[in-house]
Amino acid sequence: MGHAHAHSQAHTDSHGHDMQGHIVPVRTFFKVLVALLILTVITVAAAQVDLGKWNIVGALVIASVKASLVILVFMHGKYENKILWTYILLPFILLAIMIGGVFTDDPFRDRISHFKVSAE
Amino acid sequence: MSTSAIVDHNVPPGEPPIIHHMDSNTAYGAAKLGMWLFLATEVLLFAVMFCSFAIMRYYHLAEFHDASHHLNLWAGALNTAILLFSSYTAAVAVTKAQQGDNKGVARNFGISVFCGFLFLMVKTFEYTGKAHHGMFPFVWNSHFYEYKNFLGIYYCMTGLHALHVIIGMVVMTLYGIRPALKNRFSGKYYTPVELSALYWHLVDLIWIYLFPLLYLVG
Amino acid sequence: MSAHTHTAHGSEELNYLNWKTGIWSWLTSTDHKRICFLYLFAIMIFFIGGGIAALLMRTELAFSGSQFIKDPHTYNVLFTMHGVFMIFLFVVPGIPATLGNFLIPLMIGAKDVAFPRLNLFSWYLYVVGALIGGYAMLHPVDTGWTFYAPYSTTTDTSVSLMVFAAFVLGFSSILTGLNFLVTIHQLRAPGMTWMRLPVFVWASYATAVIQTVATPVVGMTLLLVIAERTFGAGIFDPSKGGDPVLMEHLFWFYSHPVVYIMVLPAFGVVGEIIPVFSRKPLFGYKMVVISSMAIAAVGFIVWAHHMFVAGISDFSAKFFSIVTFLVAIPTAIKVFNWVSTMYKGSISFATPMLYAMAFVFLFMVAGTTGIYLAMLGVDVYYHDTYFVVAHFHYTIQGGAVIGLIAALHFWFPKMSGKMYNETVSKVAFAFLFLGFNLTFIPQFVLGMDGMPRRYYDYPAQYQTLHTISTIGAYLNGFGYMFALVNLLWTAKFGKVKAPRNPYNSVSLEWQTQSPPIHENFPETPVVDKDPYHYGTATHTHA
Amino acid sequence: MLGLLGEQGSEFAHKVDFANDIVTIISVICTVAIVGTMLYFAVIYRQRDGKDHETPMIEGNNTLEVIWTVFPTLVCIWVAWLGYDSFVDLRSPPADAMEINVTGRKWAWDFQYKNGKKTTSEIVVPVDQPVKLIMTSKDVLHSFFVPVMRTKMDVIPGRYTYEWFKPIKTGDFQVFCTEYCGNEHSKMLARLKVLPRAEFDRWLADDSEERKLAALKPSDLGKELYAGKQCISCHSLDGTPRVGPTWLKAFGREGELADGTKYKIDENYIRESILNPQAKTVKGYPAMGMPSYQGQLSDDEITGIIEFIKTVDGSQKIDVAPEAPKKSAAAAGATPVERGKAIVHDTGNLCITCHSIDGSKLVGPSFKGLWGRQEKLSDGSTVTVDAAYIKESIWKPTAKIVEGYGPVMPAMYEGKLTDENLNDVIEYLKTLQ
Ligand code: HEA
Ligand code: HEA
Ligand code: CUA
Ligand SMILES: [Cu+2]
Repeated sequence: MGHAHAHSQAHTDSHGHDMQGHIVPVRTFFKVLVALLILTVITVAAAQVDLGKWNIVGALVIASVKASLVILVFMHGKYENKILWTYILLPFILLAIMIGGVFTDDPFRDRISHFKVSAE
Repeated sequence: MSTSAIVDHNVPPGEPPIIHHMDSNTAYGAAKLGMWLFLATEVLLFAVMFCSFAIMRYYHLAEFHDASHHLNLWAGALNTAILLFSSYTAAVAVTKAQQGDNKGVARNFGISVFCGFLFLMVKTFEYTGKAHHGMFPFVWNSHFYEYKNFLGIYYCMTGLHALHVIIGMVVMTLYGIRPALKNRFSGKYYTPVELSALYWHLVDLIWIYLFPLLYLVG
Repeated sequence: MSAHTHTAHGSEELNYLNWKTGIWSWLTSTDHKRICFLYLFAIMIFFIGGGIAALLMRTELAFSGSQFIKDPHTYNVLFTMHGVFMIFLFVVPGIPATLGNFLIPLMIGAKDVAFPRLNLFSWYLYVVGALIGGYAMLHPVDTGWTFYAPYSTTTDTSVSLMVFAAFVLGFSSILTGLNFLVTIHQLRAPGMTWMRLPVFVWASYATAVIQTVATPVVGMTLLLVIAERTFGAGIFDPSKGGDPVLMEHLFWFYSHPVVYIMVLPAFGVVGEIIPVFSRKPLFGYKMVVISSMAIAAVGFIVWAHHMFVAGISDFSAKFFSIVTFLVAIPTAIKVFNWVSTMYKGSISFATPMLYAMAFVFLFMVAGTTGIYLAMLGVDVYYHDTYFVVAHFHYTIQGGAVIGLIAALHFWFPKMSGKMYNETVSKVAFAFLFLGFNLTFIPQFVLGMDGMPRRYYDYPAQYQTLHTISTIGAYLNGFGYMFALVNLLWTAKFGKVKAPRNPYNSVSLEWQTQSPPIHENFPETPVVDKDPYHYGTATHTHA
Repeated sequence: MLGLLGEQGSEFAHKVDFANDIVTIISVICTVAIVGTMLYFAVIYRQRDGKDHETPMIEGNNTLEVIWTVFPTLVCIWVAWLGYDSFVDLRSPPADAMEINVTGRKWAWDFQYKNGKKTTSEIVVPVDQPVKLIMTSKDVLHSFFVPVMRTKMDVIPGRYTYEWFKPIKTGDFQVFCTEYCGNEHSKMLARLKVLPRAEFDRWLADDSEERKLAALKPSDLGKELYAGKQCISCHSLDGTPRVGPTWLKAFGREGELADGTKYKIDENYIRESILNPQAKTVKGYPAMGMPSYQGQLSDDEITGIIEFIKTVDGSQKIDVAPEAPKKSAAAAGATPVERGKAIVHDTGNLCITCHSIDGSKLVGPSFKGLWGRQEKLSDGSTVTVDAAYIKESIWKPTAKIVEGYGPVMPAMYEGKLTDENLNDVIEYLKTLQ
């Protein structure tokens, strides 16, 4: 069996049969860069105003928008298939599970509650 | 066949290497899936930090708030801009590779690596500043004792991130710039460029969250 | 099953074992089958090491009062070493890195895993991790395998080195899992659709997902323990404003899923063995597959059932108790389907089948005692008693290790090209099975009597049961030794050549020669049938 | 039923045992049924002649799959409920439970009763009396396990956890430490003695040496700290609101925090409020009002304060002990400005707890630029800040309230500061422009 003999694998999950991934024009990247920088300015500005706990919510929302832009455009996420997306999203889902799970604990810790008695 | 290498790069420039157990399309898909899986593990590495940050912030809200004001906001913002820009050039490098423009790959990755240097310089400047004020591991000044929880997690997070910056720079140099200088890439073969860029974007992605959490809202 | 499995043009004699020789050809081999042996060799060292530690512990515990170990610290070191060796160095790489490596490419009709060099690199990482861990044992760690803070952040033993070793081992595990995922996605032979994958491959897939995404969590957590120790990061140590319970959360976020890393491949092994020796298709193939994925998924949301009395909120305890029961359901589905596979079969009792049937019994005990522990009010009593110890030895040993031994016997002809002696292996099985139950059934009773774990010494009232347990442990150890020596001896000196397909199995790995050639199949096989196409009568439904 | 867990010592033990019995029965039935079926198949479908016989091509059965998905689900729901229900009992101490403080340390258990009596490695309780253990640790994790009572809870440094039980029989029972804690983990045992009521009372009142050895009882220690650590300046004992909420009947009080969430005052809440006051702010009180006592109070002292708060029912009266003006403050510095500065910044005087010197708004108006400022008062009038105004504000803090602030400044400076001191303060304030 020589090298030249390339085996075609029947059920590969890579997209299509040409190596050509999607070519994104540089212009698109540039637009995204500008958007990212503007969003950065907005985050910094928003943080100067005291909005209580909305500060962190806002900051995280903006950060997530930025992250989505990076994944979708810079990282070519827009052009990827379902399987790849499963593994793109999985860590974020697990992060949410982790924080969610830990937060079933700490904020509800022993307020040395008497829930039977106080329910009466 | 008994002496075959697994990945044989002995091919005309621009052609994909010969891999003894799969064809080049499969290899491309495999490499990309593998890289994304690896990125998933990296995200989960940082997930622990984010989770700890959330809990520590929950317990030490006021302290986090005050302490984050001791960070240099402008250094952080500057670094954000640097990383975003370097991420942009890394993305451009992929397009250049796809178009067979090896010089473009080297140039754009070069800029990314340079930005990595800048980033690290700014970080070093921040760290030494902190150390000077006794807000640094091993040289704690008791005056900042109440900020220890914030600073502890700050150093863990940014330190780990800086390590990733360094790895990313090495990867881009070895697997992007060096082969590009030898005209290795073409529309048919640019896997290493894409993978290195993916890694670098991840470094950027993490920072996108670190910056507001650490410098802005605390 | 496959249309293209004629013998290669060369001689039958050439196979992956002999096509290159010399120790160096092994240490630099990227052949997945050889890497299987590298792993087998390495993990067995730690199995024996951990086993010896266990026997020393059991000897000390045989009677109340201090026996031959004079100070408790030594005992604490022993169970830490036992736990760390057995978990991180033996059973986690256990089935996945050995049989997973050997079988996945063979079963899906590929020449190798997707990234062969990465595969070898994983093994070297393992070795580095093992060496660091071994080195750490020079100033031995006494934290238990769970490394709970603040004990682990304050004890003056070499915890930092040890957890760093675990971190490196974790990376090895991650890379193995990643490799398998890509392999299964990309390298299936023509016609090998997802629903034609053998259940072992499915189980390995589920395992690999857990390995890839859960392991980084413990890796980072352990790095934070180092950070806490070296510069007082103040995250886990309460005296610095940290939260020790957070450390437990993060630890179990990995360490619960890790128990499915151990046992899922064993499930897969049982799912392979029972159809072959019953001459029947695997009952409810699809449900078995779905249940593997379901176990992996649900496994991620139940971690705090290890912490019911750790000072977590009552709300949290209730939540995690309820979700824990969800894992019992897919597991039950598996058990029922295995047993149903035997219905109207034509059953023969080769050694692997005996192990598989023993597995069903042992895992029933293991799983149902897991249910005790998932029940809130009951776990408050059982937590950190010998009941838990017995539970997890039934799951890990009765499940994962028995699965590994079963698999080693089952695929032994393929791996070594020789047939082992049935009588000897059945005697070994008897020792193993009886010894195992004799060791750990008394420990359930001890747990019910309230005997706490990690105790160097105990009140005299517990003595009888401990003595029985110790006797059992020796029998058990003897059984392992017998079984392993039998296989090792056969591999080296055995005379009986194994045929290509000794069990008349239809799955792909048996269709190539025994042992397989370097790149598995002379030509890429084309698959056109289900993996369990047994059953000679007409196609019917029960 | 089956008596698997041995003697039952507490009221809820039978409930735990019942859950344990049921799951045992289910487990045994399931295991016997499944393994039995397997062995049955193995026997009747075995190859008798060592040859494969014909087998049907059965690939599955949907009805069966449904049955064996639903059946375990139902069983699980039932046992989950049993576990849940018994746990609720285990976590619901009645209000009249007798409280005992438990401290774990390497490698012994210390117990302290309400009256100050201390014991080590032996805990004595009266029969038929619910007992609530309020537990913490001095070093690493431990866990307090009383098998006969069926209860167990980890003991964590820096926090309180609790467990409770109601003994139903007298006797002498084993206590284990069940969280690994180092070398002597297996020797970290204690005895639990359950005595008849009368005998217990006698034991508790016993004034033998232990009692004398024991220092103050915790609530007395707390009372001393109340005055000594300046809690008094912000928290009243008689219900009047000061800078902080009153301690009158505070323990167990519920209410709303500034961010709208609910709070209930318990041990951990108090501990947190002392060590990390900014974490939670009661609605209507200043957010940055209280300085942290982190590092200033030991665990025992915090426990003392908690115990003291539990006792505050209006009968206590502690007056601000008229202290002689602090020497340090009075003598430091040659010039009036320096002396004034020393007084203002003396932590004992607490001025800067509520008044900033950099213009930021704390509980009270900032000192920066105070002198000569026009202040709008809450009654709508305006005043110019001069010496008389400042003096009045210090002697009678609530006489005039600047708009936007609360009447919260304690009248605690009478007798503490002299007129001369005040003049120095005024000189200093003048410099803060
Ligand atoms: C391979 C390893 C493995 C496996 C598979 C399991 C499986 C399970 N484990 Fe176990 N467990 C461990 C390894 C494992 N465990 C280890 C190592 C520890 C201790 C770690 C330490 O502290 O050091 C531990 C500890 C542990 C605890 C914590 C105890 C404590 O410390 O207090 C709990 C609590 O819920 C638990 C529960 C379960 C459950 C519900 C399952 C389920 O997955 C079981 C499901 C299976 C079945 C139920 C059988 C089949 C079902 C049927 C046939 C249906 C009919 C039956 C019923 C409806 C009941 N385990
Ligand atoms: C894979 C996991 C695994 C395995 C296989 C075992 C196997 C055994 N364990 Fe395990 N055990 C753990 C995982 C495991 N254990 C863990 C995680 C803990 C918790 C640690 C902690 O608390 O931190 C624990 C704790 C633990 C305790 C509790 C200690 C305590 O709490 O104080 C005990 C006590 O009896 C015990 C006993 C045994 C025994 C007798 C065996 C025996 O079955 C071992 C038998 C095996 C051998 C004796 C090897 C013999 C083989 C040979 C000699 C082969 C020779 C062959 C050639 C030369 C080819 N173990
Ligand atoms: Cu204290 Cu174990
Ligand atoms: Cu678990």
